[in-house]
Amino acid sequence: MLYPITTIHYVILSAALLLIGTVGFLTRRNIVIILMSIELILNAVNINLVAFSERFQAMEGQIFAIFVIAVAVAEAAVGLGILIALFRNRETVASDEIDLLKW
Amino acid sequence: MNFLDAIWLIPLFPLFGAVLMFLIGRRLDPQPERSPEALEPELAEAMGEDAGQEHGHHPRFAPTRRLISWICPGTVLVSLLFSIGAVVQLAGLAEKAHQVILYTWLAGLPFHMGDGAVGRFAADLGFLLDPLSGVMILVVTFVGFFIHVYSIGYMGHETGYYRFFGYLNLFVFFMLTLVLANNYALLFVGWEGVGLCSYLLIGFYFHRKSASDAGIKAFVVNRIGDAAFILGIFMIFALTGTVRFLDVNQALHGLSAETAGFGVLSLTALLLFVGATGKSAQIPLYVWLPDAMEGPTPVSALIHAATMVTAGVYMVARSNALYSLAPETMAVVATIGALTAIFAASIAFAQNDIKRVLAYSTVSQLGYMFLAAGVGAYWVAIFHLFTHAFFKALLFLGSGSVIHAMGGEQDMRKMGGLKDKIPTTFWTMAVASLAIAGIPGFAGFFSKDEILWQAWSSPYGSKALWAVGTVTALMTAFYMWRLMYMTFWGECRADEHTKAHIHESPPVMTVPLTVLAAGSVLAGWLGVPKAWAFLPGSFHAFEHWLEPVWVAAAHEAGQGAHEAALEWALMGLSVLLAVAGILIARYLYVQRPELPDRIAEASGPLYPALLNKWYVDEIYNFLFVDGLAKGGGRVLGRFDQAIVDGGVNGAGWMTRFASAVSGWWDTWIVDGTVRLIAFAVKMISYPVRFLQTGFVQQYAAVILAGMAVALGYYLIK
Amino acid sequence: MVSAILFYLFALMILGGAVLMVTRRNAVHAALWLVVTLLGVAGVFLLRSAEFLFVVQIMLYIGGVVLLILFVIMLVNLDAEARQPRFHRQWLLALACAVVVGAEIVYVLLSGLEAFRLAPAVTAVQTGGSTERLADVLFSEYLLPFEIASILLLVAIVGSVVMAKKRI
Amino acid sequence: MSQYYTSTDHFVLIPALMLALFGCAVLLFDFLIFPHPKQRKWLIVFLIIGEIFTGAGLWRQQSFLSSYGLNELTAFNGTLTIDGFALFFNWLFVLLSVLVAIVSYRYLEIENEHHGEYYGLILLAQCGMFFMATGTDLITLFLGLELTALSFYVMVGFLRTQKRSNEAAMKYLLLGAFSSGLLVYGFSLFYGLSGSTKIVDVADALAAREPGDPLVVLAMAAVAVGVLFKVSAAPFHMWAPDAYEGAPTTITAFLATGSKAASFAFLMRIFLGPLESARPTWEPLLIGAAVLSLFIGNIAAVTQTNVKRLLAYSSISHAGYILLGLIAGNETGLIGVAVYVAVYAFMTLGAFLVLVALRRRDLIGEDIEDLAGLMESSPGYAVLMLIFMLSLAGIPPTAGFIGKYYILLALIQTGHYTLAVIAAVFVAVAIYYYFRIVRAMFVSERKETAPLASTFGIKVALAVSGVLTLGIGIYPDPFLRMAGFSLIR
Repeated sequence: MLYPITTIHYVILSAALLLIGTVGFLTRRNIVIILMSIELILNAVNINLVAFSERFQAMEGQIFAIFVIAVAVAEAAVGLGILIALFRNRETVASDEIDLLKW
Repeated sequence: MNFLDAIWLIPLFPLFGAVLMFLIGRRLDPQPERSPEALEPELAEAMGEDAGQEHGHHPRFAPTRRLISWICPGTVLVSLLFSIGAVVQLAGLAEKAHQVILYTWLAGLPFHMGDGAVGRFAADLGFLLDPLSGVMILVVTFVGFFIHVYSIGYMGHETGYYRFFGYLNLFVFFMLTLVLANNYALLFVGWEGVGLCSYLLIGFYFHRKSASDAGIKAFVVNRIGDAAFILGIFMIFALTGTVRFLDVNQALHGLSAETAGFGVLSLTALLLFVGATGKSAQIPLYVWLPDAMEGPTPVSALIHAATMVTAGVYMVARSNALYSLAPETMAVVATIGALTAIFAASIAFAQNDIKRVLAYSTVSQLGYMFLAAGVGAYWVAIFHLFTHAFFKALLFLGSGSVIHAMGGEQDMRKMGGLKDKIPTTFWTMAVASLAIAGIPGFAGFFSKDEILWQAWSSPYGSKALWAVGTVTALMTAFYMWRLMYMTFWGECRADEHTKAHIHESPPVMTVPLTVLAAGSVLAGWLGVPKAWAFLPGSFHAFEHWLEPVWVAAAHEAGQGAHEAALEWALMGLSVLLAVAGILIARYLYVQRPELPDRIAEASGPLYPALLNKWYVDEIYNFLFVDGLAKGGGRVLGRFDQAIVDGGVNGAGWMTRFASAVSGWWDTWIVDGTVRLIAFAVKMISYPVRFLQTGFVQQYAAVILAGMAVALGYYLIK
Repeated sequence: MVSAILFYLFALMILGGAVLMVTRRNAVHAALWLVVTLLGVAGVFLLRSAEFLFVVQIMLYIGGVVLLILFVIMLVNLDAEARQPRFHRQWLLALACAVVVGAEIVYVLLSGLEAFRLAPAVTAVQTGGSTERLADVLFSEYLLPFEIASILLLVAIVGSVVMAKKRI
Repeated sequence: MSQYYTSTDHFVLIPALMLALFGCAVLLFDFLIFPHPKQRKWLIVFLIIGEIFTGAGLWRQQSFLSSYGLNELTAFNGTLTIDGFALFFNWLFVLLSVLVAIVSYRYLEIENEHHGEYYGLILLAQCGMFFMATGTDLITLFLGLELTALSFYVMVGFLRTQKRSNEAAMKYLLLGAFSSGLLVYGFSLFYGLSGSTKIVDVADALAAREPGDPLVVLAMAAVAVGVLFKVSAAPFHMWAPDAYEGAPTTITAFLATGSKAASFAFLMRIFLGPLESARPTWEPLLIGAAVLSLFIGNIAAVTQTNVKRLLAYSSISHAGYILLGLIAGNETGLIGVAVYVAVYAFMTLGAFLVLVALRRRDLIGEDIEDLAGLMESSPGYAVLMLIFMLSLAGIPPTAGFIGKYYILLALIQTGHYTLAVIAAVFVAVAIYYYFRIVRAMFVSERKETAPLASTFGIKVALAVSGVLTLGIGIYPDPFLRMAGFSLIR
């Protein structure tokens, strides 16, 4: 079960990371940490992709992973930019304090 | 000129007028700045719909306004002339149906139906002129034209003149589309369009809150019917593979009637009928029509008496092939019709608002039409529709003239003795009242008598239906003449100020009254009873004219055993009852005016029941609203505690919600179904909105929960 | 055997780092634990012979993103923030959702285990290193996504400038 | 090794190239040529020129396809596919971008946020939409989706000094990133199941698996959550009302139409491609989402007072109708989806444009109350808004009816009678809230006397969407033929 290491180990590892990222996203108040949780989720995806890539002995997975990283970087940059704009107007980065829009 | 191929132009003329009004109407009729006093809502309310006509400030209007008075009635007149031309040419054809198909409007892809045949739901932008639609376009354009003319006088001092005529023209356009359509889908276009225009016109006096409420009510109730109607259209398509009237009739022709029980044909017919009850104000969807009388009086005359509300009857007659195959649904139609007739007539007994009496009378007369249709006598239904259009339009216009004379007063208890002051109005209204009461020689007599005879003799009819109809005839005569006696006889009960201003309306209003009065007498002579066989054939023209429209099965119904002696006897009885009704009204309201009050006192709970429209609205209230308001509030409270925040935001909303509930509670004492439905929707709306707390991670949690449910569904499966 | 031990070591880094990141009160600490996780992921990339990705992970992620995050934390950090609750009021509900989905995912993965179980990685005939092959494929077959990614990054730059700059 | 960047590749890529090129050009010209704020509206001219070039590219592709009688033209080793479907949606995007751009300048000036980046982002977002509709490779589709989404995050938050706009952007970004994380997780499983990122290969690999394979289910569920989020179908809709309300109204219009249409194109590329073989598996999921969307969208809209929010809920319910067409899945249904998406775009755009015109200095113009008496003050706008409302409510003879008609017809053809009845019932509910707007315009007293902020651009855009909404309703034939061309074969 634990040895040898096969693709499924990576997939389970990835699922666990996805779960932790999701929990972080869902429970933390600080938006910066929520953004970090998104990074965890995307890293989980990358573990998957790289593991499959190795399994198929093909490069697509790795290439996909590069693009996922690019997307993660872009999202982080824009997200942090919006966060700064938000902080400038609201003086808070707590997720449960931004609820002007509702109902 | 070949008018037959130009029938597609008939609806377009009024559309042209309407578009013109929306485009340049505001320049032709610049809105004058309102004088301060007219801005006072209470004053406007107090002066009623004719506010500002006789008293107070007269806004000065641009001279180009006269152009509107020419254009809009003019377009309807052109349509009228084209209609006459087309119908005359139709009469010369051997095959009494002429279709003009412009292009395919809704293309459908072919698909296999249940029986393996390939259907193709294609609806044309096509028009069909046959005897039935011929009658309808004549009624619509003729009555429509005179009501337009009348409106020139009636709305002369109102602001928003161009809007009014624009809506009115738009309405005529949609109504003509409705009756000229050659398929159900296009009929539905007109069906929705007239609803929209009715809505806009009811709400025309938007400074009255009740008017805009009534508009909403009308629209929502109609929408309930429409949902059924559109499903019915799709059912027809599923059954026959087409929606064109002629093809549908042909396809249904071969089928045998569903006598075994309530099958798919009956369901289809029933769905269509539910649509018709919405538009034609039958039980249980009648509640909107009396409220619709908040609109200007010409609108009540045109839309809520003469044309739009008869669309349901027209549609049922149009679908006669389908109904003939569904005897159970026909029984439903006849029963609902008869019940509506007597029920509405009983309410009309005790109403004191002149327009409300007429409104309930309209509901009642529509019930008659459905009674006729339900017993398979479609031509009689259309005949009554035809005669009713004249005398009911006349009654409304006349009442408008009375209200005009009384400076906006609508309460009959404050009228009286107007006979000599407004003679033209009086005489024309008297003609209409005789007609609706069923006095021989006037139009209403012929059609109503034929309905009663068919109810008795048709294979679908029964003695019970006849009895209900006959009692209703007595009641009709009574309440109509109650109205006449209260309004025109006796002492004038108005205050001095109003009394001084009573005057006859200008000719632009009285001429339409006179023309319609002539119609109310003459229209009936097109369909005299069969017992009057001594008259030449042209007196039986109506039935003969419509004959090509009905498929054979439907037609047989009208040919019930014909015993002249029996027919004479029944006719005599109904005339006797009509005269009795008039005499009772005369006795009670002219000779012994103190009696009605004493009867009201002596009758125990009956009179208040009538006065309050049988407490229908209150019953709706008690059954549903009370329970919902209180129970729902409690459920909501618990919901909020249990779920999500339960916190500050929720509490704030609950307060607003609770106050909203109590606010509605007040208005509901006088309101029924629609508010109930609206309320029910709102009651569900709030919890749904509560889920949206504005808290971003809760949204994410819901997303995840959605995913959990989806995955769980597959894992369990 | 060595690779297995390394795998578990990296897995521990990844999951441990992630759990600590999610639970730390102080955002700076959380960011540092994120670095641990990212390093673990980089190690996994190395294990799976994705050397280029390993470099990208270290340079771009740890060098770029985490730095950016730290900057922002410094910029917006409020002392008050650190004293406030870590989790919001509904965290239990949210956690329940996440746990249910997680359980389902793991169940699904385990029941679909066969689909992924192949022989342990074969060493294929490799012409040149993994990075070289990657470049080869990336700039031929995946040229288009590469170009799209460049536009994506342009949008990200423009977007973050528009959002964060006071006057534009 | 096959040749890369062939002439075919170039030919297929031209529209996207033009969009990217002009997008960058607008960003550059913003400070190089038009430094003065007053001159910024000239950027719209550049945007339109860019769209003309894009359109020319599309036109050449279309005439190429038809002159050789081809169904599709693939490029970049099957990464991009130009077919009727892609062309149909791309034409729609071109039209929508132009209309949104020409109404924006006065609005942005009033909001004090008139920057050149706005127009650049519109073009770049459209570039992303191009790839969403044209891509047939998971990576390309994903990047296109992200490119669109990122541009929209920024545009939603474009009113940087307004709290509501910040908040909307933040929420949209967080949830968008989360959902696309799930989406790409699903994609990674697709890759794991098939060993390829090409949609055809994924489709083959999935078809080879037995129905109900748990891994397929997991991948499908994850992808479905991501995609349904983008099209704002319930229960993944919750970002939509907030983002719509907080965003600048012009961007709300673009988000509700362009982004939604692109997301549906994306959804159809995935669900009619790789997941077509798994139809029995995803059908219940989509039915659930569709019915829930109809319910939540229609019911929650009833008590809204903010028109933008009301339209957001209405757009959720429309997503439900479109999904129903996908569920029916026959030819009628798929044409119906294309028809509905386009028609929905025109009428929703029109409704939002009226709100744009209502935004005046010191007057937000988003409440239903703000529309009171519009018929008295500006009959033209009121009648147009009436047409859009009728169309949204699905009343004939407007375009909205044509869309609903096709969806209902498809449902009945494929025997989904229950769904047809549910759809019909919610049409009846919908009338209630659309008519609250009509009621305010036509049957209430005028409150506001300030003239509308109407510009030439707004008038043109309104005229276009009004003519389309009414024209398609009255004479749908040419439009239907275009939509019929868009079937994925």
